[in-house]
Amino acid sequence: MANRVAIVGIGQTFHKSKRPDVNQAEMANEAVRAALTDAQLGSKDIEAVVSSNMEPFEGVYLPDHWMASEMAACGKSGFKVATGGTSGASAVVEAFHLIASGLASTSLVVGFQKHDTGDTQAGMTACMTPVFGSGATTGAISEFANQALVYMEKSGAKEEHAAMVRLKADRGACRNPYAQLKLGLKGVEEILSSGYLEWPIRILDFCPQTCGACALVLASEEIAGKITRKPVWIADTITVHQEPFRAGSFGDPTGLETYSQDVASTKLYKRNGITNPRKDIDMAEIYEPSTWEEMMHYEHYHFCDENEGWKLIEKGITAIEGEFPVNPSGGVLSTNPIGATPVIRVAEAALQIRGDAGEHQVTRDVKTAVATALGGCNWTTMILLRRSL
Amino acid sequence: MEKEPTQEYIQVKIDTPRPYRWSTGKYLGKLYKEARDRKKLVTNRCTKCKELVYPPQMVCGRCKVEAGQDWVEMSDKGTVVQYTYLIFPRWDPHRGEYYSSPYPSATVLLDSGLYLRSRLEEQDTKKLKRGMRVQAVWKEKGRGRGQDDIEYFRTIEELEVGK
Amino acid sequence: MTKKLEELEAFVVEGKVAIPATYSAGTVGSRFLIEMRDNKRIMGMRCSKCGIVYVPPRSTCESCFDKLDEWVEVSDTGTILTYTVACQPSPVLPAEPPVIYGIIRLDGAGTGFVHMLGEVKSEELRVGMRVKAVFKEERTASVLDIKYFRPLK
Amino acid sequence: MAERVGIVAVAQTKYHPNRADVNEGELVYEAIKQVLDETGLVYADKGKGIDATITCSQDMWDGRTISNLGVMSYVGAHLADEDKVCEDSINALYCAMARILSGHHDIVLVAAHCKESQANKSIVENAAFDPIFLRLLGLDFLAAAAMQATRYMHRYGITAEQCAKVAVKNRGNAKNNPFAQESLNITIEDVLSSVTLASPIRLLDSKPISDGACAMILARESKAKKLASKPVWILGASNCYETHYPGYRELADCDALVKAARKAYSMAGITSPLRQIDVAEISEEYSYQELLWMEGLGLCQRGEAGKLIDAGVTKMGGQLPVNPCGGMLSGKPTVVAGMANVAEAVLQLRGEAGKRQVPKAKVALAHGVTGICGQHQAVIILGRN
Repeated sequence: MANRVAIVGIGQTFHKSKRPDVNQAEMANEAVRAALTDAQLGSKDIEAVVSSNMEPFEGVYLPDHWMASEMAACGKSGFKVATGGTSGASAVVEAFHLIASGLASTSLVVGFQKHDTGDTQAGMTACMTPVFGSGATTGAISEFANQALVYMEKSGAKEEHAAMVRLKADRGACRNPYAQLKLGLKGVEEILSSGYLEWPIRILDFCPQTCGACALVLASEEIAGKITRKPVWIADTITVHQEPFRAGSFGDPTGLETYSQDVASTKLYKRNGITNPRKDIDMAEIYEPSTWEEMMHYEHYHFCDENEGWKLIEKGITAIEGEFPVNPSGGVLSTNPIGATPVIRVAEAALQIRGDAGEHQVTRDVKTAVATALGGCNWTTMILLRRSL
Repeated sequence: MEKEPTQEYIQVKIDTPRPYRWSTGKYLGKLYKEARDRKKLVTNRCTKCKELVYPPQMVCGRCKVEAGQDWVEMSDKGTVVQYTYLIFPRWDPHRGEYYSSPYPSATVLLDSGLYLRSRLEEQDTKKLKRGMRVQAVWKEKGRGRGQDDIEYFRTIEELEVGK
Repeated sequence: MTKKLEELEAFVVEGKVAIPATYSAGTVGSRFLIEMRDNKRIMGMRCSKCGIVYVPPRSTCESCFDKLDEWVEVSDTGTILTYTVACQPSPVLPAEPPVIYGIIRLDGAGTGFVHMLGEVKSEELRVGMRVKAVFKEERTASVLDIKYFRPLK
Repeated sequence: MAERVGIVAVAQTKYHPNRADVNEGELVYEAIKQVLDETGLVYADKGKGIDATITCSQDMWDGRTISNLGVMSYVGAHLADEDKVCEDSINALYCAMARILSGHHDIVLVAAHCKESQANKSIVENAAFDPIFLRLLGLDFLAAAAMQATRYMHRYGITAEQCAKVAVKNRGNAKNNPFAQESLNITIEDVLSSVTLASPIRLLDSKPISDGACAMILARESKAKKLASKPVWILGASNCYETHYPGYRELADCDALVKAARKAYSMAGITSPLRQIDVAEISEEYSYQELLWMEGLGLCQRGEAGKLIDAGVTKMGGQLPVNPCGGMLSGKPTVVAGMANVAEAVLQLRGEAGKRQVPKAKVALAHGVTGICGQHQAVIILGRN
């Protein structure tokens, strides 16, 4: 029988576009210290450290080695994982298994990305090698642009709905002390007058580039019982990768594709007795690099029926005070240190369960929450959290 | 956390490019050879699911079995399914410079059933539309770079067939 | 239906990944580099709990994980802990080979400082040799503001 | 107590200086195809086949962000669970082991690849050094290892001849290993007269550039017994980091390895490693490392490894043969090496190691190392019973 695993410490940096005052290791250290403080543990209490980061972004090979001391990893077990955007969630998954297996009784998850170092979009473009042809390497923004076009046509969503997603994100971000982009937007008109990055993706439809780190302390039931009154239990995790879509990585104009989000959520819900996600889960922190992606994900994660994602945003269902809040933290649209982003999703969902999210605590009482991540060519990792098991 | 602006922070700039010699592998190599020698795009059809595997590959990722060597020649005409165009130049990691292609990027559904990401000759974005018919224009010189041997797709005047 | 399998051949595509990077030295690293540039001083960071003096300085103690902020100046002379003579050309070497690397425990420091050695013949090198930093005339707040360490005469 | 984890199939490619004829996927599939054929397993949902895949590769070596994109089709990742570990591949096995011991997975495929030939070793390795204090100095793993070798030899009186003996032994052992990239009939004098790369490391003290892949299937005890007639059990496993900056460390010791070994031994019930272990596969990118890592592994006292090689303890027929396959010195790619060591250990324990078989091997040690001067160390203890 597997050991139960709880999140007992949560820490993140204040996320910013530039951090000249710290090197990458020191930045991660801020999150590690915050998580240890939150867990009321010392660095010596940690047995294993699992980290996540994408090396070509900062041009550091084995960054976990450079940063080992700052991540409290010296003399400890651990390794780094990388699966693209899902990296941070992969780290949570492996740290979870390390404890569930009994190989460790405490583990630290550290996700980080220092975007002022390199060129993130270029780093992403390099996920195809030139052997496949430069026509194929158009970068992430093009992928999301194509996807937005497909979604608009298929679902009837309008640019206004995308703007509403940004507005919701901004309202959350303005209440979240750690968020990067806090625009104080007044209404959708302001967003609809922002320029295009790549048709039809506006600057405000897309996530920013962020320097930041996030750390979690995971512990076995035995340890968790001793150190915290508010453990957040990792009830289940699931990872689903998939082949690139026939017509590009994210958008599907063909209607032929199965989405990893669909497969992952269907399995996860079935395993955990979730029949009506919006009822059985109290809130979600999802990985939405673009406003359009958020609306599509509502559908792929079965928060609503097909082609109805934009209606959730229109009706305010996913707002902080809504029936099913999604990304009250401001989400990826407000803060995106890629290696850390999925860890932040888990951290924010856990804070909601603890009731410690401060000004962005949702209205609904959160007993169950789900955190998701998006990476690779539409790969998915989901982590289900509960207040009690 | 905010530091006073007078503090001088040192930045260490490092821009050593990392050279690589990537192999196409055997299956993609076939596409390279046909493109170079015959200006033809070929790929293999999975012998199990009968779908085109692209780029050509030894294994069909969807069926998770060896795809076999049922080589199929692609038609050079197709229909634009999606397009997008760059507004800001972006850093191209493989060139090591800012790169702004004047050519819009499109997903073209070739008549032989393959979705292909390529560039369009038409630079006037007002003239771009989904469903427009296009034909591959091959490079005359310097072929041997696989799919990149197609310079771009040019717009052709013809009725949409079979749609 | 059995088709004769073709003999397939791979192509090799030569290319590169070139994404320039700008690394922040951070508050602690910047001060270290600026002191070398402006004052030709080598600064260390002392852990008041463990007593270890780190050179180069760091913001977290390796041993007790405490935050560090006690700056101390260390000597520009020290003792070689180990060394190597890199003899073969490599695209990353800062000079034509041979390039001599060493780890030097500076007087006053508790750790070894990794740098280059110069004005010395390979056969004269030995662990325990006393050396002194030679600073460049033109300094840019880089670890290379020290040209190398030379033997103390 | 949880069910044990068994290794039910292993496969390696023949290691080669330049596999330009295949891409990463085709390379790793050469190994994967063998383990699938051997077990008859297919990629499928829980209970019916492989539950998850752990891959191991490095973006910096592949020249590709998210390097597992290049192998995903070949490892059955479509609509399935996959993760990528970015250390030496022995850690991917550790990760897979956790997946099984946690009770969440029954059967896990692990696959690693690296094509050293397609990148520039010095440039890739230089990128691993702290960019503020170390990288501009132009260090690579060779230069750092050479400083470790100097320190180790100075501190404990290890001689260049003793290091050369490792090179002679391993390159000779490689003659018996069909997967080895190269085997050489060389003498100590040949090693000592080969060109110096970075003193004291000479050409024949170091490994050649190598391409290759390794694949393995791990399963929980009940499944393993059905899948293989001779499953090999993971008795203990651990890994450990130490600090990055080489000047902060005593390079002549290897604390990370001491800790990793101690943990793996305690899981496996090993108290006297030299006596209880029958064969060891140790990653030695440079000849001195086999000696230094033996000390870290507690196979002898600190500074005593030279005596062991002098006495022939680690040669074929000795008390504890080390690297019967020829080791990294005979050509094994970085990243893949640790898993290749496990694969060799499995063959030894199954009694299927052919001409390099160590008689009556019942307990084997496999070691893997990542980073500068052995900054990250991992140990797995395997047993037949």
